[in-house]
Amino acid sequence: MNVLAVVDAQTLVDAVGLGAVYALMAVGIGLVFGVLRLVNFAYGQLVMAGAYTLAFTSTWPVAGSIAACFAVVIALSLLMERAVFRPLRTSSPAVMLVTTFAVAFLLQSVALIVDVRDDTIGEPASSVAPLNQAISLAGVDVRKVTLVAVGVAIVALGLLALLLGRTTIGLQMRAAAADFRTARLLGVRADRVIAFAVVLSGILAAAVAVILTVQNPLVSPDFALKDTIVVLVGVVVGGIDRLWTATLGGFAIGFATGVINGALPTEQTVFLPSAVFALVILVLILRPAGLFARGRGALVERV
Amino acid sequence: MTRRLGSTVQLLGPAAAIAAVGFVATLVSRANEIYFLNALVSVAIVVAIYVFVGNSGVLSFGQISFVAVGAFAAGVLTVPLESKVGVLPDLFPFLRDHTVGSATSLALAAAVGGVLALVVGLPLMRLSGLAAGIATFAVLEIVHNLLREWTKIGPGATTLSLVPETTGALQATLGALLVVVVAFAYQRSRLGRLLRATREDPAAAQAVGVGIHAQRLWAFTLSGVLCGFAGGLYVHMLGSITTEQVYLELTFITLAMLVVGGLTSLWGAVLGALAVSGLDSVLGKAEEGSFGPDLPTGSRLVVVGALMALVLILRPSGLTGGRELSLRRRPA
Amino acid sequence: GGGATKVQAPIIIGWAFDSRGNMAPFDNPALAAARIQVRAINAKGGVLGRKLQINVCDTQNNNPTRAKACARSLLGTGAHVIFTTCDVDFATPVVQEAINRGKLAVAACIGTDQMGPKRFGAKGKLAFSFGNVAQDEGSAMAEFAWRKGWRTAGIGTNTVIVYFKNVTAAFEKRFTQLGGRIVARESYATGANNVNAAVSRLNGADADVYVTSTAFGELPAFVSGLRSLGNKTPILNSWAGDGTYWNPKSPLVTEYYAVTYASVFGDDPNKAVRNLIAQLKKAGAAPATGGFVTGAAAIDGVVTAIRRAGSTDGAKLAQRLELFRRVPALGGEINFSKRFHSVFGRQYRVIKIQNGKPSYVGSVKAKVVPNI
Amino acid sequence: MSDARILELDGVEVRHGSVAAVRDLDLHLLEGEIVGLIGPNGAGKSTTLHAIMGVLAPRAGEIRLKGRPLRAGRPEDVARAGIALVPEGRRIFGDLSVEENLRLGLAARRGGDGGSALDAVYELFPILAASRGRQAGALSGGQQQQLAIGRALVASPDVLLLDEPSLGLAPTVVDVVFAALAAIRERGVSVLLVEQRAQRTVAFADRTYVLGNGELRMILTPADADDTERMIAAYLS
Amino acid sequence: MRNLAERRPGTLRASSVSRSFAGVQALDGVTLEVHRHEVVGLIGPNGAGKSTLVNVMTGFDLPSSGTVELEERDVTGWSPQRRGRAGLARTFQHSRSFRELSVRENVEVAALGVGAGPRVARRRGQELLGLLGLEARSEAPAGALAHGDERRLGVARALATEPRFVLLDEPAAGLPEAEVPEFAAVIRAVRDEHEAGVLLIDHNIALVMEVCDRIHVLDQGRTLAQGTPAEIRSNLDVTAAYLGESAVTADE
Ligand SMILES: Nc1ncnc2c1ncn2[C@@H]1O[C@H](COP(=O)(O)OP(=O)(O)OP(=O)(O)O)[C@@H](O)[C@H]1O
Ligand SMILES: Nc1ncnc2c1ncn2[C@@H]1O[C@H](COP(=O)(O)OP(=O)(O)OP(=O)(O)O)[C@@H](O)[C@H]1O
Ligand SMILES: [Mg+2]
Ligand SMILES: [Mg+2]
Repeated sequence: MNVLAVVDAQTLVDAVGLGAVYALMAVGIGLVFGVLRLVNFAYGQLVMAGAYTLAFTSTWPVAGSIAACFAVVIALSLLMERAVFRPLRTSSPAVMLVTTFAVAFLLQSVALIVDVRDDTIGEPASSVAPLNQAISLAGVDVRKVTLVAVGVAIVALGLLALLLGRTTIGLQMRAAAADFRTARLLGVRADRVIAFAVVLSGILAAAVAVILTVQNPLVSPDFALKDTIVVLVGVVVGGIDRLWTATLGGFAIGFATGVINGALPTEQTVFLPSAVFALVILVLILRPAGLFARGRGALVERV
Repeated sequence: MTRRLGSTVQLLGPAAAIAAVGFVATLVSRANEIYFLNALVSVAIVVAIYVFVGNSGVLSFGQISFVAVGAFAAGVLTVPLESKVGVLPDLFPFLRDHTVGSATSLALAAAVGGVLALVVGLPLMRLSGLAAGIATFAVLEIVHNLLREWTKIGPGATTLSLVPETTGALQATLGALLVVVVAFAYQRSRLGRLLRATREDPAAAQAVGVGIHAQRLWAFTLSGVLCGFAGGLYVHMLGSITTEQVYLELTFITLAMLVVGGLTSLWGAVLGALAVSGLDSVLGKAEEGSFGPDLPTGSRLVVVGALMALVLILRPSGLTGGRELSLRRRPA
Repeated sequence: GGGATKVQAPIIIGWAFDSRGNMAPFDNPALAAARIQVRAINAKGGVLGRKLQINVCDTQNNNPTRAKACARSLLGTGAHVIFTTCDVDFATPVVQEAINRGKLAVAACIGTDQMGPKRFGAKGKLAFSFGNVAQDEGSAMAEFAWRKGWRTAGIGTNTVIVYFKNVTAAFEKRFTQLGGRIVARESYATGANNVNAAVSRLNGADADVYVTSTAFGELPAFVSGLRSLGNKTPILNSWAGDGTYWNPKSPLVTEYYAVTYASVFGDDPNKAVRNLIAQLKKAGAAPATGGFVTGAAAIDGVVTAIRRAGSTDGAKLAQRLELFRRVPALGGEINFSKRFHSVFGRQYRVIKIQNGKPSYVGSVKAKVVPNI
Repeated sequence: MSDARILELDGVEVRHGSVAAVRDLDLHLLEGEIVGLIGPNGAGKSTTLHAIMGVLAPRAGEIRLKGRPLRAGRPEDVARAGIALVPEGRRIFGDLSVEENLRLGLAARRGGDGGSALDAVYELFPILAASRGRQAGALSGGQQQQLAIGRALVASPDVLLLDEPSLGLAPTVVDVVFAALAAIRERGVSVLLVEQRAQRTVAFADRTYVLGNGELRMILTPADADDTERMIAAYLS
Repeated sequence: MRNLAERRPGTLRASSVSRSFAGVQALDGVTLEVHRHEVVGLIGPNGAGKSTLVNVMTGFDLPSSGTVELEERDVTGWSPQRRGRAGLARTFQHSRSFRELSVRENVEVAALGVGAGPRVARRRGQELLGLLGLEARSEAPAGALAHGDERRLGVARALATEPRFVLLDEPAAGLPEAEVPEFAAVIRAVRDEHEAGVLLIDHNIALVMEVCDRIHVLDQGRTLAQGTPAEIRSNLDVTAAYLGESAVTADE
């Protein structure tokens, strides 16, 4: 295709980097959806909290700063699970989603208050900045952070696939997702299982926080907000019912954004969102269970 | 007889609440009036969303796009002719050369909202669950993108200014009442009841002859009409509008109002809109120090967010429990 | 009458501003500077024998309902002139309330040509901004680039707001008029996640200078994105990129230029400006960018207009303001015209950040305001 | 058969909102005993089982397992203490495979070899063995019922609660289920069996409680099974 | 035994219907007819394909091959709701009530769904709730019903559409034994008073034997036997595959 001819290797590399970060977020969102049937809109605010932690600790040694970031995000995830997700387990999906809006809104407002330094929006976080340096491979600049993102995404996905598919706790996670009450009736310690999944997704959020602040050092209250929305779209378009398809969806939307941006001349990109979202609608109409879902999959429910 | 009485209460309750807010709006200062108008317009928008989301059980993030086209249609059509060429030079000639009165513009806003909803709903109403949510979200994004970039139909990325400010206390009250009455009539109608059956169990509804697609499409279109109308009220209240004002934030806050009130009832929609916008206004004033000691700046948002989350956590079916207003308490 | 001893009612300036939202970084310093200027003027007896008084109202992140309520309550308390937030889109509800009541609407630092009849029709005659017109700013940046001997430029346009777009467009117009060449045009938008891609491609273009106009999170991403690739080409930004609050510590910001109203780094050539900064610091409101100057300049300008008109009537003030040619004000001379109700022809300070250290490196003025 | 009361309900009242679905219920199971629980629709049978499992909290009274009170609100603890339920409406995991459903039953199993427990179920219900890898949601109604029973059996509980286990089962399979219950009783497991097949239940169980409108109406013994009048009276009033 | 007239006012017919799922042949060339004014029993072991046949006949599933005809019209490609409006009603093996609606509304909506006006719907609702013994619960939300009551509601809802044919998938499951005779009377009333054709699936052999005019036996997706209740009862294949010894002896 001609479009591809316009896309140079540099664009592809950058697109893969963006795709990998989105894939990581997709795993985190998909994992919680997998056990709770809950679309966590506040996922971006976990990333934001991690990024602020990096900003506030940017005078610390890198390792300490990153450790603090993970600690804060995991603690916040657990708090969210305990205070919000747990009471909502039996609620309708709409209620759960809107509650996570409220939580997102709340966390963002808190950030607005916490971020009090002189009259500026945002805090620069730069302890992890060296990861932004590039190594040159065959004339293409590959930033270290891209390699990290791709590596972390692959490893995380692989481990999770093993966990869910091969282990008892993975099976119990899937059961708790499908029917929480019955799972408990069978003796599944659903609280622990869910907390476990939430912690895993928190770990991923922290990793995303580190990766995103490398390239976007200024942390503001709406940090990662847009990304979360884009990833959510990707996840559903890919197929949220399975971790694999959700992740692929996340990757695809990141990668596609990167490539299209590179391929189109500047002045023609203004209507790009319309084109992209029209495509999203088309895919959903043709394959409501997701682009990568097998057949029409879970949709043909037996009556 | 009692049933008739019961259903009257279901309409009169919300209507009385709206009338009360409208009445108070005429008593307060000009500066404070706007908060009451805003609450009434919020009621109109939230009830318009409820018509589809509440009755069908399908979450839509797209309704605000109908509010947006309604607002911009009503706005562009009422900017005074003498200023139009200067302020909106790129408009299509038929938009540039015509200006209508505010009342007409509301009707046109409703029509535009309805037509867009019908066109969009035709393919989209086949979807349910998250796929429907994301597809309707895509509609919001597309409409936003077009309104923001296409200067032949509006001001593009800049503010649409010079819109006559004709939504006063009376107009806002009547407008909100109109939307509530239509919503009530619909939910009592045969179509409304059939749609609610599809909400509870699509397969069983089909088995008794109810076409899911058709029923959802009706409601989606009606909701589009009401959203467009509410958008018209909105722009005539503010006198100006930007695409950002009828986009994500409004989508989230209105959905939150609906869910906080109680997703499945008209009373919930009305109560949620009044409660959240009232709370927001009061806290805003408190931040200013109107009630004794200042709240720290920004705490308004924190409190609103926290209270919304709290209501949903403690009462997931909303303040009204998703029930209509009734004289007796229904045994749980 | 014998009112010499009677205290005259003050002239009330109603100021609707955003204390914590997106516009806070611009509104707060401008307001703080204005307050100091008002105190100074009042100490000298005020204007037309009347004291100035600033009444404020927080629009709370420019929520349109709040903004309108603010405008109405300020007008309700008798404001003669209404000041608004520093973005014309956010300011619109307030401006319309004011001009519909025949009051002068002033913004300290709106940077587009929209604050005036272009946006508000006939009544827009009453709307003015003491910020620079973006076209003027872009043009001045081009003059500076040319003077530095830079002959090729790579442009990165942030498309998210009109002001950003206008600056780079004007730069391009003026730079090519002067004989420069544009070797790359990339665009990105705040929140669209494409700044890194734009950086990668600009890095591939061989230019003497990269020009952009941006703030927000994209600013450090743009700068450190290029530097971490080992690219040392100078970067030139508009007033949006003033200040060091956004500077990442690694890699250090270097070879970075921004044009602005005043240097906040203690080395501004104008003593009055340095004094004002000192006072702001004392008041605990040390400015992060040079934009604060516009707050004081706006007070100066409005006071001059009131003096010349002998009245606070909106129409009379507007008439006087349109006639402003090289009117002195804190931080530089002010020009308005029928076409531009925002300032043009003002002198810009150029700030350079080298190895993380900012300093004033000279001034520049636009010779023409290009049509874009 | 020892005389130890393994499970005991003492003056239990359970409400759904304002409706008292079960009132002042005394009921007990001895070790290795099969006890029936019958009654018209809405009598409160399922409610009783849910109260035992801790899904519903009794408003009054106490439920004891081996003399120790059970805490409401934590069904997983009840399950792990040795009570398994075959719930009304099967409640199998439709998206999981048949084998995965059975493996979930092992969650409450205390020790022992899970694998052999699965094999025993496969032997009892051959159709499950044939469909091991299939998605459970695709099974027919009766097949799902067999899966639900099998899932409770692999937990090897001390007390087995069954809510209408024969529902939707072909007559041949009903025989299999009743035979299996008789067999596990031999291993000392106590069974509380809710059924609509009144006559067969009364004949089969050691004792049968009759519930009506939330209250205990009478207790029948196998001898009453042929007393048609008595049986019908149990359902009326 | 009813006299089966030769000329039928209408027939619901599945002809050579097959349906296979990944690895499972659920239906394999099944032909079955239901005439109005008769009750046909459909029995067979678990997984024989009974529910699948009902799904195919009511449009919730598409046959891999074969056709479904409703009173001489080929309705194979019709949507469920279109068939519903054309007079084909069903219950579900897993009760699917409109849980948040009241019991009364559940029934009324069904009448509205096929085009009745509100007044007619209300009257029909009252009648049917009476017929199935649910009047006392009519204002309760359907989600709060006990399991057996919910199954009865399913029957009431199907009948509220005034169907020409009604397909009942295990309607008596969960009904107390003592109430089965009463329920049998309801089914006969549907045949005789509502003049509908009934296809009855149930594992309660006593009920099936008592109310059915004809019985069709499926096994592994194929027709194993057809005939009068007496013929089926004495069919050894059926006994071996489905009834088992105890059922035969218990009912005798
Ligand atoms: N979730 C609920 N909310 C409100 N009421 C309920 C709920 N579940 C059951 N009930 C009521 O409690 C009473 C007892 O119900 P239960 O399910 O225990 O009866 P059951 O004896 O199991 O009947 P069945 O034989 O039909 O299964 C009934 O009146 C029923 O309507
Ligand atoms: N959607 C489906 N996907 C895969 N297999 C299916 C599906 N629906 C039915 N089957 C299979 O088809 C076969 C027949 O199922 P069906 O539900 O028709 O049986 P049935 O005769 O109704 O049994 P029961 O008496 O247990 O209800 C079963 O093996 C079942 O697993
Ligand atoms: Mg029960
Ligand atoms: Mg079946």
